[in-house]
This record gives sequence, C-alpha cells and structure tokens, in this order.
Amino acid sequence: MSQDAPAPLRLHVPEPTGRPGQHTDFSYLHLSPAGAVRRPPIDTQPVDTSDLAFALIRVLDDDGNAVGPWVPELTPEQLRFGLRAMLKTRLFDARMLIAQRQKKLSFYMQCLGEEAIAVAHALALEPGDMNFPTYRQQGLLMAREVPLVELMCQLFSNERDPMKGRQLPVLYSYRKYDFFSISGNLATQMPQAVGWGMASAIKGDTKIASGWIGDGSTAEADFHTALTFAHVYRAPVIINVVNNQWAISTFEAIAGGEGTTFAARGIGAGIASLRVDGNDFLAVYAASRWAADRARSNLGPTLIEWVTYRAGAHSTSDDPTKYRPADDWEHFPLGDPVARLKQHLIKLGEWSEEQHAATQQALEAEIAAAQKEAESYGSLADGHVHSAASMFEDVYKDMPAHLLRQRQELGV
Amino acid sequence: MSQDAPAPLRLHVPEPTGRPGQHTDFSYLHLSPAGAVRRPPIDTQPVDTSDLAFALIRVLDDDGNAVGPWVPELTPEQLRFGLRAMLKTRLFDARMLIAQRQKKLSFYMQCLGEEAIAVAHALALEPGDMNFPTYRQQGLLMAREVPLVELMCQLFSNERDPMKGRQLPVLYSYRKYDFFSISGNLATQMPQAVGWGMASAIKGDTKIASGWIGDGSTAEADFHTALTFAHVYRAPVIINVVNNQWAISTFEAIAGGEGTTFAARGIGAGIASLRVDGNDFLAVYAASRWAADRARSNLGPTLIEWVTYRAGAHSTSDDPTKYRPADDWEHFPLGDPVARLKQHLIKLGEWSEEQHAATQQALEAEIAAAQKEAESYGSLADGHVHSAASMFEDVYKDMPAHLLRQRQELGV
Amino acid sequence: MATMTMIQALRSAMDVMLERDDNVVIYGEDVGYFGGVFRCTEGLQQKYGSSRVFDAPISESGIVGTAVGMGAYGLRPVVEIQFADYFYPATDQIVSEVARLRYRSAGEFIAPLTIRMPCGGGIYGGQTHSQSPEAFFTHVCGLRTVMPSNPYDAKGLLIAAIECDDPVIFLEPKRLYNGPFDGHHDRPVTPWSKHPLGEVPEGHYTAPLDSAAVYRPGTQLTVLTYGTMVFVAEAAALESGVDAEIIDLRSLWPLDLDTIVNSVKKTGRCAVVHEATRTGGFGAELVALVQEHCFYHLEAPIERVTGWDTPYPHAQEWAYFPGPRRVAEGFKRAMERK
Amino acid sequence: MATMTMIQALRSAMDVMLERDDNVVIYGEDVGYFGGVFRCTEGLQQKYGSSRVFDAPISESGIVGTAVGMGAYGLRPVVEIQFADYFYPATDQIVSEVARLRYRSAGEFIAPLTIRMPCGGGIYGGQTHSQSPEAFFTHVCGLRTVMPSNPYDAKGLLIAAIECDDPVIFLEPKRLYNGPFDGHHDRPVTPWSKHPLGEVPEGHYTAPLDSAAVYRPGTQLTVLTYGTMVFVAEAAALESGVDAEIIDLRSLWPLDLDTIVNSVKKTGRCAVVHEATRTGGFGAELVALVQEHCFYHLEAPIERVTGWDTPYPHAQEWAYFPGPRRVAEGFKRAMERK
Ligand SMILES: Cc1ncc(C[n+]2csc(CCOP(=O)(O)OP(=O)(O)O)c2C)c(N)n1
Ligand SMILES: Cc1ncc(C[n+]2csc(CCOP(=O)(O)OP(=O)(O)O)c2C)c(N)n1
Ligand SMILES: [Mg+2]
Ligand SMILES: [Mg+2]
Repeated sequence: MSQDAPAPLRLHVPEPTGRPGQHTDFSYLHLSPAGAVRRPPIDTQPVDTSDLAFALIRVLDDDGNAVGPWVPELTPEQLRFGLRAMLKTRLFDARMLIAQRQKKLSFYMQCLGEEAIAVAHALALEPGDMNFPTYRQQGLLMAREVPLVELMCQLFSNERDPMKGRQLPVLYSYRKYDFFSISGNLATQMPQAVGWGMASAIKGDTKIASGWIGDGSTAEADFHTALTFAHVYRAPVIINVVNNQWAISTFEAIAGGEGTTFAARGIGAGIASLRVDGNDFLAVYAASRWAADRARSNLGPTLIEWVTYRAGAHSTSDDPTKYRPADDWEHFPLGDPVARLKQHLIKLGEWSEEQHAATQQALEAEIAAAQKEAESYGSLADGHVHSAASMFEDVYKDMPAHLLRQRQELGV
Repeated sequence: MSQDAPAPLRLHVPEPTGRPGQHTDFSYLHLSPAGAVRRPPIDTQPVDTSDLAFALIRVLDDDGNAVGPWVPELTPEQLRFGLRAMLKTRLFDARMLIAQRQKKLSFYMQCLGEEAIAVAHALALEPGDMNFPTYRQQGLLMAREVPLVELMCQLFSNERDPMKGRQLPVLYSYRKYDFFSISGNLATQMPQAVGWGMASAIKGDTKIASGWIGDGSTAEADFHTALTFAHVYRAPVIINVVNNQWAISTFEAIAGGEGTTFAARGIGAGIASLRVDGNDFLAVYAASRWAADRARSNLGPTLIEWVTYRAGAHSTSDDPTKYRPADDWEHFPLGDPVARLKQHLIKLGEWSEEQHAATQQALEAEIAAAQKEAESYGSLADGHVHSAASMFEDVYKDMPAHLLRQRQELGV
Repeated sequence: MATMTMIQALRSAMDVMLERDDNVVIYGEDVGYFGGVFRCTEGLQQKYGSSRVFDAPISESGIVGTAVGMGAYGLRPVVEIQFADYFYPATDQIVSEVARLRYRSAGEFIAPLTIRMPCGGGIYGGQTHSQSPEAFFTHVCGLRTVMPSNPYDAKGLLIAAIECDDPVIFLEPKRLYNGPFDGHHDRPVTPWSKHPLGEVPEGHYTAPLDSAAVYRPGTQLTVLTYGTMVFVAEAAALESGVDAEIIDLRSLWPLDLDTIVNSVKKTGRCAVVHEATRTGGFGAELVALVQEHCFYHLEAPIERVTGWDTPYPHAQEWAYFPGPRRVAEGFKRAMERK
Repeated sequence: MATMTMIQALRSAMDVMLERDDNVVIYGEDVGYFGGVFRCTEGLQQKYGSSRVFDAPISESGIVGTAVGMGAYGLRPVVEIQFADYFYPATDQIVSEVARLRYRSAGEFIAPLTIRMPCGGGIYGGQTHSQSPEAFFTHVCGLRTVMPSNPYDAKGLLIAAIECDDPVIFLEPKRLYNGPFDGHHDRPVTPWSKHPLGEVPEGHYTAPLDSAAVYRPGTQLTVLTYGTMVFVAEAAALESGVDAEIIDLRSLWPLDLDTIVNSVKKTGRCAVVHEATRTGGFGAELVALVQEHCFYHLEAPIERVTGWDTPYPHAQEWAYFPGPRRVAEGFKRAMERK
C-alpha cells in the first residue's frame, strides 16, 4: 500500500488469555516478588506513588514468611482472629450456596477466594469509620462478628429480615456495624463514600470512609466522579478496587485493565495509589492501615487495587465454565488467602493443622445452628415474610395519603 | 493532643492563586522551556508517555524561534493560512460580541486567546475526519473556510439559520465541514467521538475522530466513559482537553487540576497523553499531527491537554471581573497565540506588520459585508425566523399523528 | 413454521439483520463471547466476529454514547442494557442526545439506535431487576418506545426497530421470555411452543412500529395494556367474566390512538393495566388521552391497575405485582360504576 | 415586612438555615465564591465559610452522589443543579439512591437532601436552558417534588424542604425570579416589590410541603397549574372572561388531592396547564386523578394546555410557550363543550 493510502483501521477487542478448554496465561498480572516494593511515608505526594500503582505490594512469600517494608505489626491473636473470620466467611458462603440450591434462598453471591480483602481491611479501620460496600464484602461483617442469624434472616427474606424483605439476599445494611446499605446499582456507592468522608471533614470529626467497587464497575461513571471529588476536596476516604479479574462473563481488560492497572487510575486524578496482593492478609492489612492513617491525618484519599481472583461463580445465576477455564483458580499465581495465612501462622508456631480443623468444625456447627434458628423464622419459599402492608412503609418518613389509599386498595 | 485522639479533619476547598484585586501567581502551571520536551515515536506505549503528561510541549520560544524535537514541517503558506484563520476567528468573535450587545443576537460565546488550538488542529486533520466540538472551537470552522454568512444566520436565528432556529447561537452543526452538532449538555460528545472512531475501525475505514472538552467538563462522567471506551477498543480518536483555567467562575482546581494535570488522566486509563502549550500554533500542529498519525496507524487514542487561558468572559451572560483579576490575561505566561505566530512569521521573513494590518483590514471588511448580508435575512429581534410550523419537524423522520394534531392546535 | 421462544425470536431478528446489513453492530455487557445474561445474543459473535458483536465495559452511558457516534458515522447499533433498571446512568445520552440529535442538527445527524432492555417483574429480582421504566421514555419526544408481548411480535418489531431511522427503546418483558406468563405464579407456564404466537418465520419480516393489536376482542370493557400484562389481563377477563377487549399496545409511543378510541367508543368503559408504579406511569397518559377523545362515550371512570407507588419489593413480589385477582377486581370496578 | 425578589427569598431561606443548623451545607457549580449563575447564593460563602458553602466540579452525579453520603453521615445538603436541563447525569443517583435509600435500608439510612434546580422557559435559553422535567421526578416514589410560584412560598417551601427528612426536588421557575411573568413577553414585568406575594418575613417560617393554594377563587372552571403558569393562567382568565379557580399546586407530589377534588366538584370543569412537553407530563397524572375522583361531576373533557411534544426551540420560543392566548383558548374549549 502506498504512503498516501493508510492501512484500514481495525477494532481491537481485548480477550482473556484463556477460554474454556485452554490454560490462562497469568503473566498479564505482572507480579512483584514479596517484600520488593517500597513503603513511602503516609504524607507522600500522590504523583510520587506512580511506581506503586504499577507494582504489587506483597508481604507473604511462597514459604509463608512475612518479608519487606510492608510487614505490619499484628499480634498472633489478631492473625488468628483474621484467619477465623476468613474461614467463617468461606464456610458461611458454602452453606448458603447449598441452601440456595435447596431453594431456601432466592439468590446468593459468594466471595470465595477474596476473603482476605474485606476481613483484613475491617481490622485496619476504627469503629465508626464507614464502609460503602458492594455485594462481595461479607467479610467486613464477619470481621465485626455480626450475628449470623440476622444475616440469614435477610438471606431467607423471612419475617425477621431486618430489611423487611425489600432487598435481594446479600444486599445487607448494617449501620451499627459501619456498613452502608448495599445498592443493586453498580458504583453509586463510590461518590457516596466520598461524600460521607467530606461530611466528616466538614464537621471536624476523625472518622473516615471506605468505598468498595469491582474491576468491572470501575467503568461506571460514578467511579470517576468519586475520584474527582475525593481528590478535589482531599476527602478522608479509601477507594478500594477489588480486581477479581472478572465481571460476570467479562474479563477485566474490557473494563480497561489492558496495558495499565486500575490503581493507575488514581495517579492521574491526583490520588495516592497502591496495587496490592489481595490474597495476602498481611499486605491487605498493611496497605489498608497506610491508607487509613493517611486519610485520618488529613492527607487525603488513597486508591487501592486489590489483585485477586473470583474463584466461584458470579452469583447463583451464573455458570463460569461457559466463559473461562474451569480450573483457573488452581493456577492463579496469588493462591488462596486462607491457606496462605494459615501457612504463615503455622510457620510462626502460632497455629496447627489440628487447631485449624477444630476451628473449622466449631464454625460449621455455629453456622448450622444459626441456620436452624433462622429457618425457624421462615423463608420466601414458605411465605413467612414481612407483611404486604409493610411494603408501603419507609417510602417516605410518614405515609402520604396516596399510599394509604393504595394500601387500602390492596386490602391489607 | 494525645496520640490516641487524632486531630480533627478539615475540608480542603481549592482556591485560585488570584482573586479580583490580586495578582494571579501562575507558577501553578509548571511550564517547560520551549524545545525541552522529548518527542517519542508514534508507536510508543501509553504508559511511557507519563513524563509528557506532566511536562509542557512547546515549540516557539520567547523570541519567536521554533526549537526542539516537536518543530513541525509547515510551509510559510500554511503558517500564513493559520495566522489568517486565527485572526478571522478573533475578528469574527469581536464583531459578534458587538452585535450581541446591540441585541442582534440573543447570546454569544467567544474563544479569545484560544484560537491556535482549533485552527492548528484542523490543519493537522484530513478531510473526513470528524470533530465533536464544544462551543469554543469556532476556529475549526474558520480553518475550513465555512461561509461567514451561514454562520451568522445561525447566530441571528434568522430565516436562513441552517439549524432552523432550534439551537442557541454558536451551537452549530456542519456535517460537510466534519463538525458534529454541538450539544448544550456538557461532555456528551466525548463518548460519541469515541463511538465514531470505533465505527470507522469496524468498517475498516481510515478516518479518525477528534473530541473536544473543557477543563471544567472533564469532571462529567462522560469524559471518563470516553477514556475507558477509547482505551479498551483502541479507538482512532484524539481526546482534546482545552484547559483554559476556568469553567464559568470556577477555577480548574475545582475540576481536579491541583497537584496533577488533565493530561495525566489519560496515563492511568492506558492512553498516550501529552500536555501542550495551546497558545503555540506550532506545538498545537505538531502534537495534533502526532496524535492523528498514531490514531490513523491503528495505534489507538491520544489525550492532549491544551494549556491556554480563557481571555474573555465565559459567555455574554458572564462578568469575569467578579471572580478573577481583570488583567489576568496580560500576565498569563503563555501569551497571545496570534501575536506569537505573527512574531515567528516575521522572524522567518515571511510576514510583516504591514501585511498583518492589511490582512486584518481585509478580514474586517469581509466580516462586515457578511454581517450586512446576514442581517438582511432577519434576526430573532425582528421576528424573521423559521416558521412555527417548522418547530414540529425533525422530531421524528416522519411527523407522527400526535405532532400533526398539535401543529393544528397551534393553528399553523 | 418454526416455534421460537421470545429469546430465540429476538436472537433470530438480530441474526437476520447482522446478515443483511453490514452496518448493524451489537454490543453490551456480557453480550459477546458469553451471549448475554439471558443468552439473547448467544452464538452471534462466533458467527459474525468480534467487531460486529462484542462485550462492552459496564457503562450504560458509554454504551449509548458510543452508539450515538456510531450512528452519526452511519452504523445501526443495537445495544443491550442488561436490565431496564440500569438504564439510568445513560439518561443524559438518551434524553439529551439520542432523542434530540435529529432535531437539533436539523436532520444533519441522526441516531438510528435500537436500545434493548429486559424489563418487568415476576422473577424475584427485587428492586433492581424488576422495573418497568417505560414512562421515562414516553415523556421524551424523539424516542419511539416499543414493547412486544410474544415471539412473533418480538422478532418483527425488533427488525422494524433496527431498520427504523428513529431511535427505538425496545423493552422486553423478561417474564415472557419462555412463555405467556399470566400472573398465576403458582402454576406452570405454557411454553411458547404451545402458543400460536410462538410460531415465528425464520427469515426477514417486520411488525409495524405504530400500530396496536386487538389481542382479544370483546364488547364490555376496553383494556389498554402491553407486555406481560396482556396475558394477566386475559386471565382476569376469563376469571371475572367481563367480556374485555384487550388491546396490546405494542408501540407505546407514538401510539395507535385510533384503535384505542374506536374500542372505547364501542365499549364505553376502559381499564389501563401496567406493572409500573402508578403515579406518572404511562397509564396516566392513556387515561388522559381516552378521556379527551372519548369523554362523551365513557360510562364510568377509567380504572388503573398498576404496580404500587413503592419500590419493587423482593419478598412481597406477588402483593406488588398486579396479578389476575387485582386486575379482575379492577375490571369489575370499571363495570360496576355507572 | 421587607419585599424580596424570588432570588432574595431563596437566599434568605438558605441564610436562615445555615445560621440555625450546623448540618446544613450548600454546594453546586459556581455557587461558592461567585454565588451562582443566578446569584442565589451570593454572599453565603463569605458569611459561612468555604466548608459550608462551596463550588463543586461540573458533575451533577457527583454533586448528588456525595450529598447522599453526607446525608447518611447526618448533614442536610442543599445542592444546586445549575439548570434543571442538566439533572440527567444525576438520574441514577436520584432515582436509584436518593429516592430509595430509606426504603431499601428499612429506615437505617435516609437522604434528607434538597436538590434545587431553576426550571422552565421564557428566557430565550433554547433546548438546554428551558426544560420543565418535573414529570421525571413525580414518577419516582420516595421523592417530594415542589415548585413555588412566588417569593413568599419560595422561602417558606425551601426552609420546609431543608428541614424535611425526605428528599425534596425543589424546582424554581426561573422566569419568575424577578417578577410575576404572565406570558406577555412583549410587556414589562411588574417587579416582586410591587406584588403582595413579594412580601417576605426576614426570619424563619415554613410553607406546608403538602398543600396547594387557591391562587384565585372562581366558579366556572378549575385550573390546575404551578410555577410560571399560575400567572399566565391568571392573565388568561382575565382575558377570556372565564371565572377560573386557579389552584397553584406548589407541591406536585405528594399532591393535595382534596383541594383539587373539592374545586372540580364545585366547578364541574377542569383545565391543566404546564410548560412541560404534553405526553407523559405531570398533567397526565392530574387528568387521571381528576377523572378518577370527579368523574360524575365533570361536564366536559379535561383540557391540557402545555408545551408541545418537541424539544424547546430557540427562535420559536413564543410559539412553543403556552402563553395567555393559548391558555385562554384552552379555557374556552373547556367551557364550550358540554
Ligand atoms: C448499573 C448496573 N449495570 C449493570 C449491572 C449488572 N451487574 C451486576 S454485577 C455485574 C458485574 C460486576 O463486576 P465487578 O464490578 O467486577 O464486580 P464482581 O462481581 O467481580 O465482584 C453486572 C454487570 C448492575 N447491577 N448495575
Ligand atoms: C451537564 C451540564 N452541566 C452544566 C452546564 C452549564 N455550563 C455550561 S458551560 C459550563 C462551564 C464549562 O467549563 P469548561 O468545560 O472549562 O469549558 P470552557 O467554558 O472553559 O470552554 C457550565 C458549568 C451544562 N451546559 N451542562
Ligand atoms: Mg470483578
Ligand atoms: Mg474551561
């Protein structure tokens, strides 16, 4: 072709490196070795965190040792507490998946493989700091020891569902555990988290906010909006991007992960940014603490990309073998967060296979007992749900005349 | 205060460095000397343009010499054509401002001080490449020699207004001059530009798109959306951010300019990004050409931040002396784009004060003649506008029954 | 003729149009490799390649916004919003751009888009998988809003929408994807293969974008409805014994007013049935038009049977959903008063 | 008592509330240092500091979204959307978040926001500075939608809105900012200082958020209207000789249905007047309610006089705007038919 007639353009459509029947090439993740990434002081300038947004902060090495500048100060008790909360999250999820298959729940979403992120983050926050979660941060609640029966009543949509049957299972709201009402619309919680942080700053309070979003959802406009407002007003907020590589059937490159990182979105927006091994309990705690200290010291927001893998299906409506290799998680290079913390604790001499098995058993019993109690309060399937009359409440503070008329029309 | 009780948080609200009665400290612009910034090959990786997003590409030095790696290949004819188009833009604006004060137009928006950007950019594009402009790129039309009478008929909202009186003055649409219909809603044109580029790639065409947005409007969600889609599909598009420091009364720091640059938004999003002296005709042409070549070679999008200054009021409804120093532009360190190109041409021996004065006079006469003709077709003030019946057209391709009924109801 | 589910009929419409017209492209969240969460586009990427059928970022404004640009270029994008409940981020693009582009550019640029969205309830989807937002669109001049109630219409209307130079909001009552659900959630649903409107030609055909269908002729009461409610209204007519003339609007706006007015003048009574929230719903416009054009023929107030003015609850789904019992009561009220 | 323009009354309401309640914060595009493009917040930043009154990025979704977070914290944000035509980018936050937060969290979190927006035409603002989008809000359960027509109500309703725990969409008919414009665009407008409703107390008071006002008592025809159209309807009543009872709704939703029904039962005739596009406008809901509750009292079809179903044009502004002539014709039609 001559110089005058350029070659025809082509549309580039990113693809994952593995589809069903293939092996994923995970080198696209660009990992750093444990301990290799520097730890700047919390008052670093956002623009100077550029390298940290492209590297990967890791603490636990392959042998279960904690290495490098990000090793956090955590007691064995704290580590055991974290391990237990992760395990509880995982067992709870497994149990609820079974219950869903038994049609006791209409729907469920697990967080298999991502437990370290929410649990360790929760431990790095102070009571009163507010989380604005998605549907995959049940670990925040487990770390705060929310009564399981209450959670299950929400999941069963029964008469004791604190959300009065109005929300799909898993869309919890727990003000007293610093857990904002989960929305079914993606990304809306992000500017809300920033606004909450701004409010805290306006009032001269000391509380910070933490907002959560998935890799896929960063494409939504409200993610950008949150970055802009957080930067402009230097809001005391942590912006957590959980990059579990998938958004339903869609690979993270379709959200814009190719050739860059989600952490890097923060740099241009003037926000300090870190990319962190999300399956490394110690790294999650350390990075969360760094960001929380920064926010609480009036130094502004931090964006953290947590690199992890959605080991399970998107939800009980999804079948991931249709779009990715069935054994993908086994080959995910960052491993299993529960196994890694367990290995570390054993290495420290603070845990054993026996203790682990016993804890698992105790948790299973606790969960089974809770389920039994929750089921005794009914479920969507058996119709023991909040009354039809309650459906008309809470639309407004006081029920206006037109809703009274409609309630009468329904005859309830 | 003890270690346990952190200091109260405060809300940070950015302020410009100068308010009425003060002198703006323009050091916040972080300028680079002319010729100092490197010029990578067009197939550079986006992430490797990071330095270019924080520096400032300049070609013309203070003495009017073209220096450094970005000096473009432009003939004296092309330079004179550019100077003339800039001058025409400026004189046209000045004339229309007077006409607006005389109530011949309902409204007007000038681009004083920003003429180089649109004019030089237009010269760097090929016919058929599509611009998705805002209300401050009339230079694109001047560089394409759109008949002034037609433009004025739109501005006067008269019987020959090609937009049939439906749009505010300046919201032109000129398909045949590669100029997409301007929207009154900010930022919506950006994903549209990306979509146009994607369409060109889908069809194996060789045309590229160029989208335009102001610094203030980058805070709108659609800016982020455009970056995401442009990056993901490697769309052949140029994303132009015209940073003229102000958005009505709002300083660029409120849009997120503090401690970072608008160009830097591209890096994290995986887009090659440049920050360029927008008052330097040669730099604008060179950077536009680089981005256009890149896009046309299937190498994907480029984001360019054009650093300039909105020398005039936001619109005829605005009085900038209420919120910024009245003499700000005189101190703006990047000067006046018309004066700078003129100085360069004179330095080259290709232009003179006399030629300049003669050109200015000729242009003024041309504009005055056009105005006389346009006024002969009427204006909003004298009621010579498109008919009320035409108001019901083009809502749909064919007029549906309900609009026919409404037209009858109006009795037209 | 083959029988098809509504999903198959929609897929067939897209297949036909991808085949016939190079300018047709399809994208949206999960619609590419996987074929969409409702599997509507399954197999189309394999057949037409990933520059004709592809996955999009989770950005409804980006999906619609880029489609406007593609339309301006000359393509005919058919985009999917995964659930109608998620169109809100695209509101500015839809209202300010898609709907007004032809007008504001005096016809220089058009937006010949088809925006598909599954809508409606009855699937235990809660607040954000059950909404019926049609009234947001019917209030916006420049848009066409369409909702089929069966596979035959679904395919014919979708082809017509793709071929239409005006932008079309194409609402798909997801509760009807597999069969004509009549609101009796405790009974099994007849599959489309057993329903006459499940018979769908393989090739190209269109259904008109501006005409209603008399789904069930009747003499006593005119019922204006669309989508899932067509079948609920049918059940209610049978169960109430009211000889209702059920009009399936199909095109909500522009509206086939003649068919409506002729029917109401005949029956003298009218009920409007929709799933959406009552206040400001599309039913209000229907009532306003009927009272304007048939005032002197009306023997009783026009009844509205609709979703309540609350968000769509999860556990109280069947108390919210206007099922056959509530619709039948509405019919009786419309008959009793005189 | 002082006289105030509507701008001054609104500013006074914000001033009073900033003074009384630490939790009130005000922000929006250009509202801080400059005091807003309509100067509604002029001087408030100087008085209360920039962490109570500040400029926001040009991001309507961010403005509303951050306000939701502030509301959840315990503040009472009063945010400005520069023109109602620009609320669309915030639709998802308004519809999916603001309106439903209390419901979906079973009362754990509320969004006690006031979202101010200048609306309406008559200022040569063209398509994107003239819209009346109230019907988008009145269709969304959980929102309150309010539109004052004079300085006294503007201040009283704005204070009530700020104090209200429900989210309030506060629409300001910008054509009334300086005086009671009656649609005669060729005549000078009386300033508010010469109008009784321009008398406004300096301090704290509220106007009820759920009651309409009978602006002009009459016997022959009930006119349901709000905002600028109150004064246009008044002019039309005078010019047509129809003794119209003009009801200024003030609160569009929840609605004061009793006042409406009582009036229509008395007059037997009804006209609905608004600037917004007709189809699916709030007028449709008013017609639906009136025919439902007053069917047996109505002597003629309810008339709708509204903006046309086209975008708001620039040059044909007065052909689009429902001015006194068109409104008077509507009144006469409502009187003639029987
Ligand atoms: C506005 C909106 N669009 C689309 C959806 C449908 N949807 C629900 S979850 C999901 C994928 C989200 O992926 P990601 O953000 O990566 O989170 P993950 O599920 O991986 O945790 C989609 C598309 C939605 N809920 N809201
Ligand atoms: C969605 C939307 N919000 C607000 C406005 C009102 N508005 C018009 S121009 C403008 C300022 C834009 O500033 P910038 O993007 O910097 O462009 P500039 O005027 O400086 O060229 C604003 C807020 C609008 N037109 N659309
Ligand atoms: Mg994900
Ligand atoms: Mg600007």
